[in-house]
Amino acid sequence: MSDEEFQADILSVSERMAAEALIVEVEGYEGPLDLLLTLSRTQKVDLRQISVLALAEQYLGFIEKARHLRIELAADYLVMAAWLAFLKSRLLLPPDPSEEGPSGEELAAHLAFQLERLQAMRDVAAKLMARDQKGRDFFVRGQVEVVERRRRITYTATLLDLMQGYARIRTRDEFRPFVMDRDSVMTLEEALDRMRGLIGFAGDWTDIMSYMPEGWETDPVRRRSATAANFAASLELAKAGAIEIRQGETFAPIQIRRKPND
Amino acid sequence: MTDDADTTETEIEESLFEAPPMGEQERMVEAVLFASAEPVTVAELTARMPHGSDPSEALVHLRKRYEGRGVNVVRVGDAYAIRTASDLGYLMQKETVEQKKLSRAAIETLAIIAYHQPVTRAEIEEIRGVSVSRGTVDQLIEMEWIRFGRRRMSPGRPVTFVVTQGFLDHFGLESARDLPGLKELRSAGLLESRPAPDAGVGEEESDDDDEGQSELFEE
Amino acid sequence: MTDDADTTETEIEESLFEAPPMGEQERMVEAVLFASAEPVTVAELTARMPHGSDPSEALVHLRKRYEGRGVNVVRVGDAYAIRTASDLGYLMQKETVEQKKLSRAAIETLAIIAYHQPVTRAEIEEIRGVSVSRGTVDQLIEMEWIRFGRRRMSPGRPVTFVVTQGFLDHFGLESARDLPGLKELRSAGLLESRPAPDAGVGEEESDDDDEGQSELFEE
Repeated sequence: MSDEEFQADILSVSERMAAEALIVEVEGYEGPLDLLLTLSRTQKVDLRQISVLALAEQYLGFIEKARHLRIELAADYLVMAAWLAFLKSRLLLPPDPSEEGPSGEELAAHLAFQLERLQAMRDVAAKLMARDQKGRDFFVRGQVEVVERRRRITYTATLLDLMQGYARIRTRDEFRPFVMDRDSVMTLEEALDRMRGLIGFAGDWTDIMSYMPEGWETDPVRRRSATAANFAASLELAKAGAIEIRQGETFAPIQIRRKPND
Repeated sequence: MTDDADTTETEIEESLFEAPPMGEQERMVEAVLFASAEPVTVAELTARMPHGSDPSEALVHLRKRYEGRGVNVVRVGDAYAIRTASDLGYLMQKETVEQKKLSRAAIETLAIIAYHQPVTRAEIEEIRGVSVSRGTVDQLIEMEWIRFGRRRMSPGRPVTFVVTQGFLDHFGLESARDLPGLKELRSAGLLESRPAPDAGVGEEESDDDDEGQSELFEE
Repeated sequence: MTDDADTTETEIEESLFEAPPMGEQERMVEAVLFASAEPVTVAELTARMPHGSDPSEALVHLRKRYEGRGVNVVRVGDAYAIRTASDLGYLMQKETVEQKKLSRAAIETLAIIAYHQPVTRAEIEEIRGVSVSRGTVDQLIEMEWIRFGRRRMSPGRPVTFVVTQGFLDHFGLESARDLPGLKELRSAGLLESRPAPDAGVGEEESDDDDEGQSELFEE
């Protein structure tokens, strides 16, 4: 890895600017796959010829830099890093015949496929939006014909009306039609769902705070709710035997990891 | 669609000063009259069309073109509009239909029937917590969104209600089973509230039973 | 231009029993399509026109007649509509509808639904690598560009999403088969649901019914 310069204790102005650029970039990505796709472009080859090994190293280098710069990365970025480190070792080490599961090549091929597919969907999305659009490039009849001859009343309702009507009854008085005020609340269920998904990837002890969903760490209300929910979810998962929890001392970071299988 | 793809530099330059050919002007008038919500005056056409255009002449051509067609270019005061040929007015009966939003009571009744069919009137009232007026059910039957199902084999043999094919067509559903359950409504952001304290019930309708919507009311 | 202005008494009498001449049918289709802002299905045309009419054939003539004109007859799914020629859009500033700005997430989600339909929420998330935010799906449903499709016959029977006729209409597509680049994507294998080699997180329901974007829309 060629990032010795970031190890330096004193950062030069240009390095600080680079660091800031990095922060902006991390925030600009829609998750690790998006970041990987961007990194893959620096290889300047067709996505079909991409070197997944090189890509894994690029990604790990990127994460490493971010760590050095003390940028707080969302959990899914760290999860991806752990997985890519694992993939890298699989790709580099000679295959162990006793080992279960798919080969490094298979995993790499699937990652390449995911990247190619995501890129393809972005391309067609752009093509779609570039098409002529109704109300912008072509137009409908402005004067819909009204003939006052036979007037019949029909009643209509949309699927949304129907579903909301049903929800209104089933949730009785509690129901309020689509409001945003629970936006900043993370429920235990949501936290559990999230953590169950992520914990499978996390290799080693990770700070529970790194499981904060993206965008939630800045707003104090959201941060508080997510922290509480994540903590409660960790307890649940520990109770279920899925993870282990530790804390060095009072007020030290709470760390969790997946319970080793054996 | 673009006809004149390879106009030369000079032609483009000229077109800045010359009016487009009459055939093009006619197309422009046609499109504007079609898309406009109100009859359009010649002055307005002139303002909208490229400099040097002659909408009056284009209108003469266009009116001629639509003579005897299913729609005609007609003069309304000092403006122009495209209108259905008067002899075809009878085809427009469907366009005179007036649409009204279904009442809340009717929507709720319909929703209960869709989610719980076959369901009796008493059951609908139990779920809604209020009585169902005769008019509401009649209205839904008249709209052909619900119909009578099989009679329930319980005392009094009450009739049940089910939704119709017309209902499915209207709401773009393949079957009533494709209606999303509460959980899915919530995750799609269509409702926000928690289930009421008494409602562990609300979630059960990710039905694995293949017949009927739910067994809730089966005896 | 008028073809059959002076039909005789006897001809009118006959027309009570026979379908009207094709020229007349074309006029009728023309009038109905002009009168409606929404696409009209062939079935609806048949229902509105005199018994024995063949709107499909009349449509062939009508489409030809409007080729290259200021307004065109376009196909939208199994329906037809008249729309202004898109090269004349610049004349229509007054009619231009303010387009809701869609987020990148919404645009990508829409594209994934269009190209992979019927597709579940989990599959969309798998492709994008991030979860689909609340509100994104909601917004697309509200715009009437997507709707619920058939439930997937896999564990949990998740709901699927498909695009609507309104989507096709908005983007000037005859059918979902005409999506730009669809063929290339399919031959590159990018529309297959390919399970991850490990039973990794969230991948499991790339179920085996590999219908994908091929046998859709035959409703």
